[in-house]
Amino acid sequence: MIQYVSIVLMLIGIYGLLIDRNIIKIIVALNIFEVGLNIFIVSVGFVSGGVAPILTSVNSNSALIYVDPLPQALVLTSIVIGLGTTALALAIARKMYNAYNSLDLDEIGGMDND
Amino acid sequence: MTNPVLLIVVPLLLAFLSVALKNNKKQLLFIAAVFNVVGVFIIENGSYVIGGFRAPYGINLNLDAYSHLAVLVINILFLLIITMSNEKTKEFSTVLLVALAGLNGMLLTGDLFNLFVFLEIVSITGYILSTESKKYKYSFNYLILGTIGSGLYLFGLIILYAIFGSLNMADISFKMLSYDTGKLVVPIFLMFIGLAVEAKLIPFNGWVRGVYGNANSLIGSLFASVYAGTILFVFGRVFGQVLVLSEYLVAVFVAIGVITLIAGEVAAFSKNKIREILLFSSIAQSGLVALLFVTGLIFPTVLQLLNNIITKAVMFTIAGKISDDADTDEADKLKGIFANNKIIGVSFTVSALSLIGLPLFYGFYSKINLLLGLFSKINYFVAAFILLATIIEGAYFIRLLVKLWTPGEEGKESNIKFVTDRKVEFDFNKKVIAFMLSLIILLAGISPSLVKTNLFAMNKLLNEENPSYMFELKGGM
Amino acid sequence: MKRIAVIILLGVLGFFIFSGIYSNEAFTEFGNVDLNNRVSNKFITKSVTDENDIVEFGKSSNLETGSANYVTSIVVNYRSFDTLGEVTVLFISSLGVALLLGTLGGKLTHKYRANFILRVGAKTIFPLIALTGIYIFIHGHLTPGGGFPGGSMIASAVLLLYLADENFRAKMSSFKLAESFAGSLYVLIGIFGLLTSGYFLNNFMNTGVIGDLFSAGIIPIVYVLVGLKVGSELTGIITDFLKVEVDE
Amino acid sequence: MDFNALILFMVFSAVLSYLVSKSNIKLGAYSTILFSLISLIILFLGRNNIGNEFSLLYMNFRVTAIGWYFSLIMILIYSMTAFFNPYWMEKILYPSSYNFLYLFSLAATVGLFFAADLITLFIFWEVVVWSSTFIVPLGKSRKAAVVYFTISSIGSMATLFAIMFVYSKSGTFDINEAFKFLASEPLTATFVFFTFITAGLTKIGIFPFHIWLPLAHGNAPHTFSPVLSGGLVKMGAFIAYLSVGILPAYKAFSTSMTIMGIPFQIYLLMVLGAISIVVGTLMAIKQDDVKKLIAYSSVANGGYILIGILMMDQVTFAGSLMHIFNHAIASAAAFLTIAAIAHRTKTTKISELGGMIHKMPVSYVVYLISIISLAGIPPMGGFVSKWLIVQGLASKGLIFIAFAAFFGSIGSFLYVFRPLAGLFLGQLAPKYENIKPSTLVMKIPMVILASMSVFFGIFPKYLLETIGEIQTSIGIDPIMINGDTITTINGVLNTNKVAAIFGFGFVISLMIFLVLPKSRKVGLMDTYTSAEFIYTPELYHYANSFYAPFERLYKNHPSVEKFLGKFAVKTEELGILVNSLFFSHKPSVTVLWVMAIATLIFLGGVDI
Repeated sequence: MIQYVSIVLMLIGIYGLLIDRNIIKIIVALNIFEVGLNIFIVSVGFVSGGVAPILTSVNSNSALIYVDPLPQALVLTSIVIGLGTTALALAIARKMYNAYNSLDLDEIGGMDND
Repeated sequence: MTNPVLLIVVPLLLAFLSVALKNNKKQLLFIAAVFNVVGVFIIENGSYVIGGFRAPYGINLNLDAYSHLAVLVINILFLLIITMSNEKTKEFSTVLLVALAGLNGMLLTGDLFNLFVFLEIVSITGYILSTESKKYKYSFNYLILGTIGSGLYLFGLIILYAIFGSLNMADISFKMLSYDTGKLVVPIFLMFIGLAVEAKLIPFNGWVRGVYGNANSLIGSLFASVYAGTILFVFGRVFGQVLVLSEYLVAVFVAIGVITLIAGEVAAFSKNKIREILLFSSIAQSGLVALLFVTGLIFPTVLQLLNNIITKAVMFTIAGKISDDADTDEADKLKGIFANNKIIGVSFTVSALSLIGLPLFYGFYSKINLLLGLFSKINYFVAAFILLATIIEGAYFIRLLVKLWTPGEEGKESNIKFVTDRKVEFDFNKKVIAFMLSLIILLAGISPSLVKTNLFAMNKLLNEENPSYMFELKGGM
Repeated sequence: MKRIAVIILLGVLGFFIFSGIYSNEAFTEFGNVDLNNRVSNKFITKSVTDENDIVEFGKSSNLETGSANYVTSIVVNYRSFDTLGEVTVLFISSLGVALLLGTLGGKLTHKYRANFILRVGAKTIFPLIALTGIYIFIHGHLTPGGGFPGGSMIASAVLLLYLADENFRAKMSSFKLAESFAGSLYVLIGIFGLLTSGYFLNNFMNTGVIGDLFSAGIIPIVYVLVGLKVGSELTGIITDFLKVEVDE
Repeated sequence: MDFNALILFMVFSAVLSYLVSKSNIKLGAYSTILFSLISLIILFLGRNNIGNEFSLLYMNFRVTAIGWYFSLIMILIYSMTAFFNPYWMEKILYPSSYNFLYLFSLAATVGLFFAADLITLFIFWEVVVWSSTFIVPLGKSRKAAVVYFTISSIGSMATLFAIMFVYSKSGTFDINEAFKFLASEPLTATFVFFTFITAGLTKIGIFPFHIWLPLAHGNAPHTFSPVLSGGLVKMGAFIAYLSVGILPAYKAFSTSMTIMGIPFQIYLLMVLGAISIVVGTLMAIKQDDVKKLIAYSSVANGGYILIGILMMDQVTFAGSLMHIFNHAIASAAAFLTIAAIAHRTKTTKISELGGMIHKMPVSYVVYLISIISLAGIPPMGGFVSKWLIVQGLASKGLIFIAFAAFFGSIGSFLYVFRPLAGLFLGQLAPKYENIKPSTLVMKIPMVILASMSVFFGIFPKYLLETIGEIQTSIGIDPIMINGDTITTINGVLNTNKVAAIFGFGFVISLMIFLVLPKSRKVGLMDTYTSAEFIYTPELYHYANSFYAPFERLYKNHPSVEKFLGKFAVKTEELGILVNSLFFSHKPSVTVLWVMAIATLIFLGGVDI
């Protein structure tokens, strides 16, 4: 179920990208997309009945059923990359606001009038 | 030194150091570039694992003939471009160092997820470099599209992981051979979108015009040459060698390539600004290279790719410099600009003619090779489209060259008095390197066997008919 | 109208993605994953280089990776190159933010004087948060977490101090040095591994018994560096955002 | 001297000439004369090389009789035109590059004619195209260069496709071997025939590819127009020869439908040739600019040449080969006289000139001879070759084609007369009262070329014997010539007698001219209407709107130029459309495309 939801989340993010003209909203939509993607990644590694992939004094044996740790490692990378791009996007958004005095892409204007 | 990982980590180390050593950033960049150029001649082919864990489990770097050639060319071009536009590198030295590391990483890595990481590194450096023009709306567009693209790439990759349980290129490639690839349309196409956004394939490339069209001499040539070259080499790796494509997807990708080729050339034909002409020509060339890779032609495609990136390095540097100095890059306002800059003009001309694929220039050699390849695969229609594109390409490049060389009104003889008032001063570095590159293009065109035996000693491997990409899964130095 | 058209398009697309993914019987359904079909199988038994049948907490020792946390073993050992790339992504984006916003004036958006409670509270909480952060990245191989969460915590602690203490703001440039230092050391550790054992980022230290604090070879060292680096980079990003435009 | 040395010499002479020009422009220009003359002599004396094969780099060459013949014409035209180069050095923007490209394109043409494999052929073909493309914009039109290059590359790309196609089927690039398999595959042969010959059609300027000729020939630097018209156009004839002579066209098409005994594929091209004759003639009549006029006459003559070559028989083919030579020297000479006039007057428009006979009598005579030869009027060489072509056509009963040929001959009287009357005869405009005659160096090539036209008109056997040898070498019956009597199936031509008759007529008219009282010369300004002084006497010069009534007959003719112009505009609009469809500053546009395309692809590729 959560896997379906994650794909739907991604589509919602894309919907936001298609509809919104406000730069900040576009960045938010992008983040929704990324969250959906990250949930999908994690969900791919889920094993029903599996335990968290850490050896502890309780789950002390590798013969137990663990969930796939690899997607979790990947999602960590993916999150950090998402953070980096979001930070950069926000910085560019601020510069855009300074330069064009607007956050609306329609108001900022098209290709040929710069 | 034989481990190619140093090509990635040494620039990275210097990048980290450059934050502390603020005053010597430029020198560090230069050192890294020179180090890498020397390095590519020392490294030895093979599969290198990171951290000592064998290949499908750990990450490995794969240095075979293909990636060796790629890093060779990309590193040399990188060095040449930063030397040509030496005066502009200071502000972005650290970014460029990271970019150098990322580009090498993309070319060398043997792991699809690691490729995603390096793709992101390179894209982010691209976003930052694109802000140089202060046209932030285009940078923003680039960033959003790039992020969505790589997000979709990751989406597709994870689906592949769920199916094959591996992220390693060779492993996936091996497993795909015994798999009905017709069922993989969704993941592979999602991955394709991710690379297509960066590889400038129509209609995934809305960012290109704004970013390339406003780039200065350094950034324009880096984008059009080094970045584009890398992404296309990677495209060839992933879609030409690693992933086994179903016939349906091959047809789709070829169609997208053909559309990109023709639409790019037609759009370039309708343009007057030099950089816009060049950028649309770049788009068209990307489409050409992508479709050739997908049809399984490796060797001729690499030749054509080299033709594109070497010539674009020269032309974008010149166009960017003209635009920086003359405040415009509209060909109509720059009539006869080469009359006062003959060496630069000759370099630009040679590059343009090579790109069209005229004989005596290197481009002819690559064009003949790719046509031979296509005809041997009975791909007559694609060949016909390529020739059609060549006609359009020839028309607008000759139109541009004629404008830039011979000023004059229609009906009056071309005369020095019609030359534009705008002045462009080319510095020594640009003149020497641009001229040197055009000499190489000329030499390679007059005697391709020279190139073939020296640079392409590896052509045997490239030439082999190996639709899937396999190598020995081994570790160690 | 446009919205409806977009919704319909995305609905169709979603339908195809769903059917494309789930009609493929090789795509294992949610929860039915068999790790034996995946490379992760070897990560669980830690037998990529040496064959192990079973790994036991507190007993097995001198394994190829000594981390009790499998995710950490992947992040710092098996796929350590990704982590280096990840750090680089953060590095480059903080650099990009600095390039974009760093030229702005160095003042806070809102001029205010931090009130008493903030100042005292910050000074009290700062060591606690910082300590927790440090704890998290030092124990990254044993417990959930690691360099990235730990680093973020340190960044939040520093941010608190930044908001509370005006004198502290002047000293922010030292974070750049920390960032540079940590990053360079990370790479140098990798190169050291290359020189000593032939593999970049090789775990050149002995691993102990799984579950001990000093059991994971280079993992804690790397995580400390990653934590420092992430902390200083996030701090840098936030401080850059707090700057205001100066009219020129 | 071996011909590989010749080609190397020609390439290096181009570089050398560039270097010389860098130090001294004039010297560089003279060096082009010297080098091209040396090449001419080497080639002429090296006839014993025919049959030799040699290689340079990756290119292979084979000296054939017909290649030698074409090369000789080419170098002759280049070397004669080179005499004009010194006078244009100051006027041309890049003199050293001009000299380099001039000799370099010459070297490339020779390489083309000696090519032994198709790749070599194509390489030199393209080299000629791009090297000449860069000379054209130095003249009056930038657009001309673009049109020239574009039309040429339409042809060369089609030919490249054919070359690659043939290679993929036969596995060889060797000209003699590659096409052999086509003899038994008529359908493939039809395809290859049409694609391969396209380059030739574009170069000769066959309808509908003729539009570049008036643009490029008419606007190129005056010293390059003769080369374009007299020389480079003939490369197209060479390709046409390859497509019927080497490509076994008649053998391959032996089973296909025939029209008047000619396979329809070949007949179709002949019709195009016939249309070129008609269009070229009609358009030439309209032209006010002499250079454009001669360019259109080249279109018409190209039609004759193409038709003759396509016949590949005893008479017509010989006539065509001879016409290649005659047209080359005559049109080169005509362009040279125009260059000589333009050198002094700075214009080539008939309506702006007049009475040049008083100032430049030598140019007048040369022009007269050449244009008569172009029009195919006895006793010049052009008459003999056109006679042969028409004879050949008539003997095969190709009525429509022969009619076009006749039409061309009659129409040519009209366009020949226009510049003759308007430019050389009539009143001299006052502003040209003080111009000097052309220089001695300029007169040399003009006189040589004109006397060749006369000589080969009276003694065609020296030419036809060579042509006969070529015919033998490629396996068709040689033209029958005995003394100066040419024998064809339904006619005999003794050129000496023709020349004698015309000489007799000339003497009589000269006597009448001398005996009759002299007409009084009226100055151009010596005119008035109703006591009102005329300020623009040029408009009253009879050369103004010379054929106005005649032109009205086909004023609103459809034109390929307009069509292609529209095509270019459409392409541009398509480009703008591409631009606005795909390229925006808004991410949503591209994201929408991505999603739409993805949906489309999944629709076709996902099993539901």
